[in-house]
Amino acid sequence: MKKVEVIGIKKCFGNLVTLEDVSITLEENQFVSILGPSGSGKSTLFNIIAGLIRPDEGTVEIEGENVIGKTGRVSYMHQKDLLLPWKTILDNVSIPLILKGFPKKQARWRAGTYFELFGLQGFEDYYPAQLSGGMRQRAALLRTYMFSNDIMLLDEPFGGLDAITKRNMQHWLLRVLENLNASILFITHDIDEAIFLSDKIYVLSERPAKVKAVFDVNIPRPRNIKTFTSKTFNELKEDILNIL
Amino acid sequence: MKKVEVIGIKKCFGNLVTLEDVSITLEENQFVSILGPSGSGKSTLFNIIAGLIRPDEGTVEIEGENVIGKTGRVSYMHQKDLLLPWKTILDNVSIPLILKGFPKKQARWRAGTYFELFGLQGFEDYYPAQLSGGMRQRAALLRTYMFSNDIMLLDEPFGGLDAITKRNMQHWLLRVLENLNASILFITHDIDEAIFLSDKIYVLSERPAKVKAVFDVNIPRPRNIKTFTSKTFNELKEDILNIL
Amino acid sequence: PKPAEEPKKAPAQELQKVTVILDWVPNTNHTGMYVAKEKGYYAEEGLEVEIIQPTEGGSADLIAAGQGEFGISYQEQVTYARTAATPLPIKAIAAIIQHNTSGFASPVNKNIRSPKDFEGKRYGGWGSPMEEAMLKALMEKEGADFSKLEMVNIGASDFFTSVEKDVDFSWIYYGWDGVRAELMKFPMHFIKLQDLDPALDFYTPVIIAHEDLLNQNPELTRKFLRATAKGYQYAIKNPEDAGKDLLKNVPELDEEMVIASQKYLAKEYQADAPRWGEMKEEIWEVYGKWMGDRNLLEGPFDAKKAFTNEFLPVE
Amino acid sequence: MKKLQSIGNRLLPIGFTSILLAIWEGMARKGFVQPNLLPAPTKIIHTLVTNFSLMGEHILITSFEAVAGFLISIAVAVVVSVLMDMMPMMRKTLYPMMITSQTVPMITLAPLFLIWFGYGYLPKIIIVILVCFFPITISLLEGLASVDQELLNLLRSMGAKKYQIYRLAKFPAAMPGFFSGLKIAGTYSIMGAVIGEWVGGKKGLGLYMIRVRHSFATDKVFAAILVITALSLLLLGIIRWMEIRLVPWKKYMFQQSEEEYDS
Amino acid sequence: MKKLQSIGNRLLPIGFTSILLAIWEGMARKGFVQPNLLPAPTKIIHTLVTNFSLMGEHILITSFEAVAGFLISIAVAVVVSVLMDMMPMMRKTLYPMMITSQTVPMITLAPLFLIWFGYGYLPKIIIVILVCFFPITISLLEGLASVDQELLNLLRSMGAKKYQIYRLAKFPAAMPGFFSGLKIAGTYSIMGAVIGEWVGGKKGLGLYMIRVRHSFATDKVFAAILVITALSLLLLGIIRWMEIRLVPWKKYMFQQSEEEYDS
Ligand SMILES: Nc1ncnc2c1ncn2[C@@H]1O[C@H](COP(=O)(O)OP(=O)(O)OP(=O)(O)O)[C@@H](O)[C@H]1O
Ligand SMILES: Nc1ncnc2c1ncn2[C@@H]1O[C@H](COP(=O)(O)OP(=O)(O)OP(=O)(O)O)[C@@H](O)[C@H]1O
Ligand SMILES: [Mg+2]
Ligand SMILES: [Mg+2]
Repeated sequence: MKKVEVIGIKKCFGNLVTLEDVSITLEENQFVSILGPSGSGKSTLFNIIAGLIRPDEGTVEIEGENVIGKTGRVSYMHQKDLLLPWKTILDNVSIPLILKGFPKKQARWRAGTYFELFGLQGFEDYYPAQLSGGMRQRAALLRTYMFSNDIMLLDEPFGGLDAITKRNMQHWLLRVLENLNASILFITHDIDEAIFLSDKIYVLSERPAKVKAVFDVNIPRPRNIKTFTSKTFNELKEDILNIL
Repeated sequence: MKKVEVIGIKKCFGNLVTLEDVSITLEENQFVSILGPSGSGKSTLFNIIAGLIRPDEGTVEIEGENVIGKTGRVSYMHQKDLLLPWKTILDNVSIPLILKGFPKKQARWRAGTYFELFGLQGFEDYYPAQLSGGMRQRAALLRTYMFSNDIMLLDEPFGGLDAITKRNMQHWLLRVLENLNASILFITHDIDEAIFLSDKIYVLSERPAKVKAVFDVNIPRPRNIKTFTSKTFNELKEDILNIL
Repeated sequence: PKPAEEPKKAPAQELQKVTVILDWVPNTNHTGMYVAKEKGYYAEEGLEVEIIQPTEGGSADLIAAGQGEFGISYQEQVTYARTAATPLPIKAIAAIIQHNTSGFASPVNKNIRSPKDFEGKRYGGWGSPMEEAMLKALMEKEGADFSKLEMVNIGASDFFTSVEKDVDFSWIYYGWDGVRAELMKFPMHFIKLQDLDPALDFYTPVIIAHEDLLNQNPELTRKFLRATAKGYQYAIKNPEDAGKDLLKNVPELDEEMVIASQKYLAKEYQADAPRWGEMKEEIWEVYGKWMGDRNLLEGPFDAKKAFTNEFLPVE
Repeated sequence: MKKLQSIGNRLLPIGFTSILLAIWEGMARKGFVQPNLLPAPTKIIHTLVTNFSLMGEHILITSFEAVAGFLISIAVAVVVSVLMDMMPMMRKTLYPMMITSQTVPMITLAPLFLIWFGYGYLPKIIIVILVCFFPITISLLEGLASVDQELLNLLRSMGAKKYQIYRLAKFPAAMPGFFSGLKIAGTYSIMGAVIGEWVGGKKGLGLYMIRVRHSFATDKVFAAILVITALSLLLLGIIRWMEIRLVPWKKYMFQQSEEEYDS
Repeated sequence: MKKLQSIGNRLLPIGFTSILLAIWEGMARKGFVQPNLLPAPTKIIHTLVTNFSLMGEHILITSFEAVAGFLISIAVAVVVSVLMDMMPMMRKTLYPMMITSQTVPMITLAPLFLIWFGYGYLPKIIIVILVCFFPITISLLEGLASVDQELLNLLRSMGAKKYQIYRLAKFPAAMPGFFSGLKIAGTYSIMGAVIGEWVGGKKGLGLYMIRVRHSFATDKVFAAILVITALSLLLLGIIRWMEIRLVPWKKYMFQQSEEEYDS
């Protein structure tokens, strides 16, 4: 079943045509990555899917329902961390639970159990301004995870992380997905990451962005550190580099 | 001659020991990268060198002069883009020139000539809020470049860029360096990038951060796309991955 | 301007500047001065008079501070000022209206005909401690219970507005509010103070000056009063035309009211006195004692020093 | 579409105000409110028109006092708040004094004002300054302190001098707050001048009002109030117009800006 | 070190104020200022002490009016500004009316107030509300609109309801502005009550001042002013204390906060 179906989206800002006829499909339980030049319109596309921006043309359907201009249907991790400066990290991360109606104490407790996994233990009571860039990003990712919707839009979630932390998070994400039944749209600039995680990769062109190519990633799951050295992996990487 | 010499720096935030006995040397015309886990204290180290934060222990010397608490001696590109929201991109980028005393018109003209190189042409009169994340980062890098001091601190300048743009910027940076006589300290999470650009790589440990290892990169310059596949490159990469 | 210290030998054609500070809004009490100004009486004396409308609460402290040569005040205020903890050196030099035309007014339906009827009513005043003493004295004299009177401050509101709501009666000048009531055909009871107790027939308003000015520059005071008296004389004889002179300077006032008030005051300015402005020591004495008896004064009051007739023009 | 909507947007407040006025008029005509307390709107307008020539000079004088005081307040507020922002000592010394100065009910000081500053324009202008200076300074101060510390560090690290930091970062960041202070102050400035005239003098709308009230001409009092309101709204309109000119980035940063500028 | 410095920081303003007071005292003693215009500080204090019992009731009444009006203003301002923030139509309708209401010099409406609301507490409280409501609402409105649009989008995308968006983002973001509005309003509130009493009534510091002025007891007038100032500063102190409690993140975001909280 199609979780998300984006059909013929066009979006202009003033005279600037950002997206031109972009169509993307996300099936249930799929992991789909989007690669594309900086400024091509990837974040704009996510904003449209999340219902925050209205496209000039085209439709977005989630489970068959038109969701243009409708919010609340997907978990969305923005490119900017967008942590609330007036709340501690723990309170920031508890927000989705509180919005879901959990009592405050329980929300904080539940969110708190994930701090170790995200490498944030000990920073529960820090304000965002007191964290490093990468830590803020991890907090934002944790917040998105707490929202735990079956559809997640992740806009460069591992952008500011070091190789090790990144690798850890990627593995964790894969593991989580196995149990979670989630469908994920993922923006990244890291081709390795895209291949390692995805079932399908869309490559966007320069502005005005169109879908330049779609790759199916036929690497069997579960994947692990060896995946990076497999033949299929390296062939696919070469193909993508050529397209880009 | 030693451009920057950091000796035995220690820095705590409250009870949190962030840097513990960190020493780093940057020679004239050198390119030195710093790798380290997220939240280990790399940005804090830069803030100390730039004179924005005072360390609890240790000294920082630039060309033999103690610069603790003194600003204005280095070009510093922060991890956050820190563009002024009330100025257009062109005006934002012209600031260093204006601070140097150029008349406004001339500053704008000079800064304007670089827009194409940074992939920002056509966006001169946009406000930062109208740009994509990667574009903001490029604008921040351009602003740092306009300050064109002989010592530059770059904190993850290519963090949000796609592979192609990143590759282009890296090559451009190498070319610029050949002509510019600049000494650069560079924070990145991308090991390839660090090796490709650097003469020396410091690897920091987890918090409290110490220098865990130092690698000299003995790959001859000029470097190019082939460098990535060279033997020295891959050996070094392996070494670093092992340390991390 | 402080012309008190200025040389007296100013040449005839150069007019000496004199500032008069009123007690409140310009009104028919002040007409004589506007007449003197308009008809050139001041100029004839070599004076150029500027008339200033002050803040609420009169001119006594301003005159004491040397902010103007002459001011408009009331006998009660002069008495207070001269007996304050730090006495103000001011003196009354002319009574503008010979008898006290003020009194207690109330809408007819309140049925207030004498101080006895004040019982159980609400009085709207302006917050002077003297009011309380006055009402207390009047009511006790008629055997009424003062504690049954409620007193509120009505601040800037006028009589007609305040009696709309909770207030039953208030203290007015007949020459203004009373005339207004006549014009409006507003059914009103009026209890004139001078009818209740001769001690209450005090001078209100009066012209005052600083003692230093009177000592150092008596000639200026004489000139000023000569012209002013002439102005009031004119107003007594030609109320309508005098009213026009006032209106010329203060066009914001209501013409019909000014003329009507002027006609009423024509009889009152001088009344039974031998000349306009003359004051009797007895009245100062009696009312001063009346206030003193009621513990309204902080210091001893010397009536002789509080006023003088010596600068008034002799016929 | 946009334009049409914007017209629609204007209709509502106008309609609402019209209804209120109509009710008032109706009540006045039916005699529910006494004309000597609250005259009918039409009566007020009529009085305004017929008396306008008489009020002309008063209006000019009051406007002059208000505008002069307002402009001086801005200048003083800018200087004082920059000093206070730059020097903690200054802030600690001036802040309590500033606050104290605001807590004193001005009317009680009226005689002192007369004695110190005479009967001319000066005391009125000073009262306008006392009224306007405080909200502008407070808002500006808050705005100057609201800049992201890292942004300031960046500029400092580029060798920006103090004045450059103010020009590039602090003033622009303080602009929204500054303008909200200006709006408060602008609203009060004409009223400040009117209260100042209460203190005493020879001309001005304040004196005019006292005089016409003394002749029980309530319609004239309200005509003067109408003029005061109109003058204040005019001043506010100018401030708003300047805000749009001087804070063009506002609409890219914050929500709702568009609508607000329409109104 | 920190502590020592903080004491040093306090010394300067105290020292400065002391010098001013000393000059005033000296001038008064030497007779440069007339005691009936501006009594010496020691005289004022002395009067205050000896008259305090007499003033007690007046002080209580004025404080009650001011605090009641202030609290009601806050409630009304919060409701109105949220309504205006949520509904552009509301904003367009109420904003001009609010501004208009502020431009009317209250003293001129005094008689109307008396007639509508009598001579009790009500008209005073209403005047305090009219004085305080506006600065709070304006600042709050500005603060509510100053939230990063993207942050709101994020919350919306997480399915936050309107009231949750206000609680999580808009109110906290508006806090600094709200408190600067509160400070302005708090400063004016006692004064508003005093002016209200001027308009008419039976008890309160405003009436006390009128009465003592009528008997030329300038020292008592100034003693009352001193009390008014002290009450206002007390109220401001409370507001400040609440700000530190309620906006703890401020010091992590903005510069200078540390020093300011010291003071
Ligand atoms: N509010 C806006 N007003 C005008 N132009 C905008 C606005 N938002 C985005 N744009 C433009 O749309 C284009 C695409 O922006 P977007 O943020 O979607 O890029 P992106 O693909 O996410 O880039 P990056 O990889 O750098 O994050 C950019 O050129 C940007 O300038
Ligand atoms: N103002 C502050 N108050 C308290 N702690 C702080 C403050 N600034 C930084 N820290 C702490 O110092 C540590 C190092 O932060 P820093 O920003 O230097 O990390 P980093 O190495 O740059 O990380 P990243 O790669 O994620 O950017 C973090 O744990 C952070 O929480
Ligand atoms: Mg993006
Ligand atoms: Mg960092």
